Amino acid sequence: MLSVQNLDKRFGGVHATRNVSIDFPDGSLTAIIGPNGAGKTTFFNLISGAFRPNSGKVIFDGQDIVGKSSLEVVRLGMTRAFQVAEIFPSLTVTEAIMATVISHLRKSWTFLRRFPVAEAKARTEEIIELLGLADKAGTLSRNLSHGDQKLLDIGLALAMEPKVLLLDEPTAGMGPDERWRMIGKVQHLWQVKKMTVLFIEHDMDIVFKIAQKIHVLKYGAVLAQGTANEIRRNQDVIDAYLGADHHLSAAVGEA
Amino acid sequence: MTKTTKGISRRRVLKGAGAMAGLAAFGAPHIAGAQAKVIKIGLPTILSGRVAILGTSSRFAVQLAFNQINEAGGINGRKFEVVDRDSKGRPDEAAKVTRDLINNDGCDIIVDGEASSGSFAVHEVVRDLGILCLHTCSETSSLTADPKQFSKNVFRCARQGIHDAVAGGSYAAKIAKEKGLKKWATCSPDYAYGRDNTAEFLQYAKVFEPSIEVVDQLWPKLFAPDYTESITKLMQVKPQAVYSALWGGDLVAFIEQSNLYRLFQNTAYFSGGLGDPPILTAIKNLPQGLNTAYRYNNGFPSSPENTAFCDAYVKVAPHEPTNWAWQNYAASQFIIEALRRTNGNTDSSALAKEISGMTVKKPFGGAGITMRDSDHTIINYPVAWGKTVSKSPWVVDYVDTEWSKIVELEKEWKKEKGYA
Amino acid sequence: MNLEALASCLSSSACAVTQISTALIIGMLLFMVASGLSLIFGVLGVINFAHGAFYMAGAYIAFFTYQATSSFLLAFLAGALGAGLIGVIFERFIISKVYGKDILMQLLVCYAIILIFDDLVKIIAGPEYKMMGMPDVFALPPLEFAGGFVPAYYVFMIVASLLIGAMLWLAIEKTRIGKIIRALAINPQMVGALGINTTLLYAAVFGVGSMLAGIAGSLAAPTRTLTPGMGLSILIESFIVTVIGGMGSIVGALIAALLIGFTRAFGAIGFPLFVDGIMFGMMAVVLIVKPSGLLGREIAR
Amino acid sequence: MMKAGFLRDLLFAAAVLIVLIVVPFIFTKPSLRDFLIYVMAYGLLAMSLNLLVGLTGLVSFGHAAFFVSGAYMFGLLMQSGRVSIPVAILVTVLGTAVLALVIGAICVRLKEIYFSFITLAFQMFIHSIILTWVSLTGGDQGLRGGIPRPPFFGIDLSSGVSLYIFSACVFVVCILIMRQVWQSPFGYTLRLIRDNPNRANYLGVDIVRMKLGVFILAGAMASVAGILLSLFVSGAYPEFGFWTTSGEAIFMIMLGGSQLFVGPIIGAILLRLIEHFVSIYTEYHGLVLGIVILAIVLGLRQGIADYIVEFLQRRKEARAAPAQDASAKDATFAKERIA
Repeated sequence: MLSVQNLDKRFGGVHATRNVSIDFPDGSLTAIIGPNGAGKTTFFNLISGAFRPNSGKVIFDGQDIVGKSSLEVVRLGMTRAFQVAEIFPSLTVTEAIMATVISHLRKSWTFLRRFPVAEAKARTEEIIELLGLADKAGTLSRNLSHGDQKLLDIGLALAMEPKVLLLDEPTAGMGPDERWRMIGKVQHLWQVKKMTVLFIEHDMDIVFKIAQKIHVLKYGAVLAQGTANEIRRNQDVIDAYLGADHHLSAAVGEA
Repeated sequence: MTKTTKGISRRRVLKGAGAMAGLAAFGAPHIAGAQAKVIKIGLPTILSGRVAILGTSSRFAVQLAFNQINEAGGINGRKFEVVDRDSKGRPDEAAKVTRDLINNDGCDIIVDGEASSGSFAVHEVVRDLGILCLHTCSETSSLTADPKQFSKNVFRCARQGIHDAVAGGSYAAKIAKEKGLKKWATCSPDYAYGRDNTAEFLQYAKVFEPSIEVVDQLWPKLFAPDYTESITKLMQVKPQAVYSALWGGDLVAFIEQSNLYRLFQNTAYFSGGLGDPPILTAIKNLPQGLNTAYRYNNGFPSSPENTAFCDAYVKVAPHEPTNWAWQNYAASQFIIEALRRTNGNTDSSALAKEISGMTVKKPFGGAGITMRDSDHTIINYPVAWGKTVSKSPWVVDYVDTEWSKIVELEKEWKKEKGYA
Repeated sequence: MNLEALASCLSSSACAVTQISTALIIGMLLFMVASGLSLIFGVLGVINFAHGAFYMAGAYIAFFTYQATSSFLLAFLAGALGAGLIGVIFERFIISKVYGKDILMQLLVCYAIILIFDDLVKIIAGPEYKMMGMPDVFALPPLEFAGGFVPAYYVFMIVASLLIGAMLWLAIEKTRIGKIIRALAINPQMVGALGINTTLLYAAVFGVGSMLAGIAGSLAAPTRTLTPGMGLSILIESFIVTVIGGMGSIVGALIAALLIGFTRAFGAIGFPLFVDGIMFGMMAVVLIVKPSGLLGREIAR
Repeated sequence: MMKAGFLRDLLFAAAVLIVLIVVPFIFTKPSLRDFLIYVMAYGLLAMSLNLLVGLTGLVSFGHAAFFVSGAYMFGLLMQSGRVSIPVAILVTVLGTAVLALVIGAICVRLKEIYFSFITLAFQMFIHSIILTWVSLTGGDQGLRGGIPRPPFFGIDLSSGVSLYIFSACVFVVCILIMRQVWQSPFGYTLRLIRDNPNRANYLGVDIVRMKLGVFILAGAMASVAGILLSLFVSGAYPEFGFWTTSGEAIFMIMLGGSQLFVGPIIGAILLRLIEHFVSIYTEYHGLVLGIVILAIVLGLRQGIADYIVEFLQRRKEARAAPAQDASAKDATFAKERIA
């Protein structure tokens, strides 16, 4: 479905992404991890068309999408949710999702009809149901709790019926219980929708629990890749994390 | 017509309740306070922004004229009330406030104190509503000279560009001949009045003295704060004489900034707008010997009427009369005299019939100013040119131009323009 | 269009000197106004549409002081400090209430101030034209440089503006307080966290910005006509300067002001009809190519 | 359900139209009619600008460019004497749309304040063209000699009453069109752009084209406002396209409120009423108006209509669910749905 080959990106003197090659099979759930500044978000920005790589290929659904604008990439079927929820503060949950469904249906230019359009209704309700936000459907986005805003952000991405979904730290800024609830939902969505999902995550417990495959980035390069068990035992990874993040060592210890 | 509908609507307003009351109550306080016998004079003019003095000095004059009549007991027992309204110099606003003055405040007569484009907007309104109107500040010739603009109830009581051009041209030609001024340049504000005024001046200067050659024409923006680039350009071109249609605050700045370069030491200066007391007194270092058209002067024409006008004016205003002041004062005299003749009847066609061809003595005395019957514009007003001196009365040695000569050339000009 | 005249002017030293000095005269006064605008925007993120009102205030205060004391020095100081003081008051009681609000609120507040100031001036000084007149010190014949003439007062004006601009630049780039102000522009929370009174600093910066407008006003008072509404006439040009130079950049304002000055001074000789079009054109091109201006940085807010 | 919304608006519009037409026959003073035409023209200008400001989050400082282009194109077409009024209106609206397309194609690529600046630059440019091209536009004097109004379909606009009724019809139709845009999927997509353009882009919204689309629409609507004003004053003047006119339109939006659909009209009525009464009593209307603005901005911190809607909403919420504290916050932006 998605395959990255020899991706390279420099910002002036900073070499943010170094020769990264990863395959993401169709329908997989993959985690991208790495210490702060490892270039995880840059990696997302490169494949979603926000930045243009200096070299390398991004093969999506059989075609190289390097050089396509983020808009074109979205329309091909790759959407993303953000580390800090990117939502539409003054719209209600229903309005925001329905407007996005309309965008997906390519009906954004419709002047002659009224807003809640019939053909978008079922899909909107389905997504809200899936997110578990039914009781907050009429709430303004900016009045949602932090966790619900993150959910809505993901819901907006889902409204585009993506083949590939990029999630940048879906659990950022949440308490421990909320994290598990959130990631449970992500896993559920993945199972229901049968999408290819990539997510960036800091919480190792979560990563090891749900990811089918894990890729570790450090200084923009792939440090290690494999299943949870392989990564857990990888000495490079342990070394990389010990300096910066003791959480991993705790996680390793527990396991 | 307006009278009866006004009465009805007022009663209905009083009865009408609810939300519409606010909208419909327009101007009601004014009407309520006024007596039915009062004759209302509407004065749309510019009271804010850079040319506010145009409006304020006009208003002083109109108020002065009608207060004098009120003190003398009014006309046929009817007194006058002047209602002024600021258009902020916006033509659409001028049209709107004029309609308001007529329809809402119940003004019987409009004295239009708008400049250039505003006066054309007012013109359309009064033509539409058939109210008596006297334009008092617009000097644009076409306002009355163009027969398409003619309306039987509308007059101009203001100097007209073409009259000034003939007078200025003949005066300039005379000086040019005496002093051998052949190389001329102009420096006028870049808008219709500035361009027309300058072109007409040059046209007649050349008629009277064909050897005049125009070496350069500069067009600084209207209301530009700084004229340095025009002044230094003039210094490069080195003309023997400069004509300028600059006026008001722009002219004050131009003269003072030119002084810094000593521009007038070697260059004769002819100004269409300098001879106005507030300008002459605002300039701190008024150079001697600048040539200027008459705008107003308390010593010219020398007559008891003029002195009386000036004395009365400075009692109510903080400065001497402006050009706009005498024009408005004269316009008021036309209105007053017409009302005298109709015994206070404010019907616009009756008044218009009286004003056509009327001559008023105030404010200049002598033979008086005449409202020409054929095109509803005044003649026989002072169109002299004089020279500046550094202290009061600021301009002396006025040289008159024969009105017969002006009228004759004006006729030819009209033919040329296709107006007659 | 008369490029021949332009070429011949450039080849004659008298003409070139006079026109270059003209460019400087126009440019430096514009620089004084625009640098204040730019400073306020750079640090406070506020587009001060009422800047012209402070220019007018400075000019009128200088005018009245000169009438009372006949001292140009006093008039100049009073104009500058008076405008600065009004600026501080305006900042404290009015504009600070709309910091961080959308730009329309700021626009509206400034519009209100313009309306109020114009009417206040009309009430206090009347609608008549006022002219301060040239102080005796400068009542000299124009100075001659290589055949070109520059009036003594304008020499003073150019030098004074340059000095003030240089002082401003040094204060911002080389002093401790300047460093704090630059930090304030980028990260006000951090500056506040360091225990520095940001409220006071904001007021001070706004005061200095208004003072620059007041300086321009009092420098202009001896040669320009004072009327209500005079602030409007310089507003658009100083906006063009700030946009071209880059909002927040003092040096950018200087470069852009001189650019406008030279365009006008030499445009008057070579292409008088196109001067306006060229000025708007430059602004449009800069906005399209580099929206933040020649030397500006992208706004963070 | 969707039809119901449109029908409701249609009924409401019809009611407004009837009131507009009937009122001057009850209060026969012509000045009320004048006032209403004036308010309709400027209200339409402010409403069209609010498609950009309130709906899309694009703060244009140069909207009067299209207002003035509408007035001049229409005036010139009518003065040419070759076309009827409906044809002239059609050509003017299309012509202005093309102008908006050209200007917008450049402007909408810029963000935030830079968008404001470049629209201002274009407006000044158009204003200076009007001043310079004297042979066509009459320069600073404006289009003189009046705008002819030949009768069409038996309608003669030279009478004050029929001009008024005509203006009211045009006004209501335009408002209805804008209302439809406001409530359409297009309108909601514009809200996405207003709230978070970056996010909208990642949700498949072509923000540049959408912005251009609404820019053209707003320009076309502003040209209709210009046509109404030029018919009313029987002329067109460069002041229509000066930046102060754009400023006034912005002021109307701010005074009334940008989030309530009819906010700008309320603002237009309020501003004109204030100006009308203040200028009757004092020539220092700038002083009074300035103080009123300061009071509104510093006191309410938002438009009057926005404030009232919010206030009512808050009170309702407080009464309905006193226990639910959080829901009071909902009220803050609930006006969106009411609008």
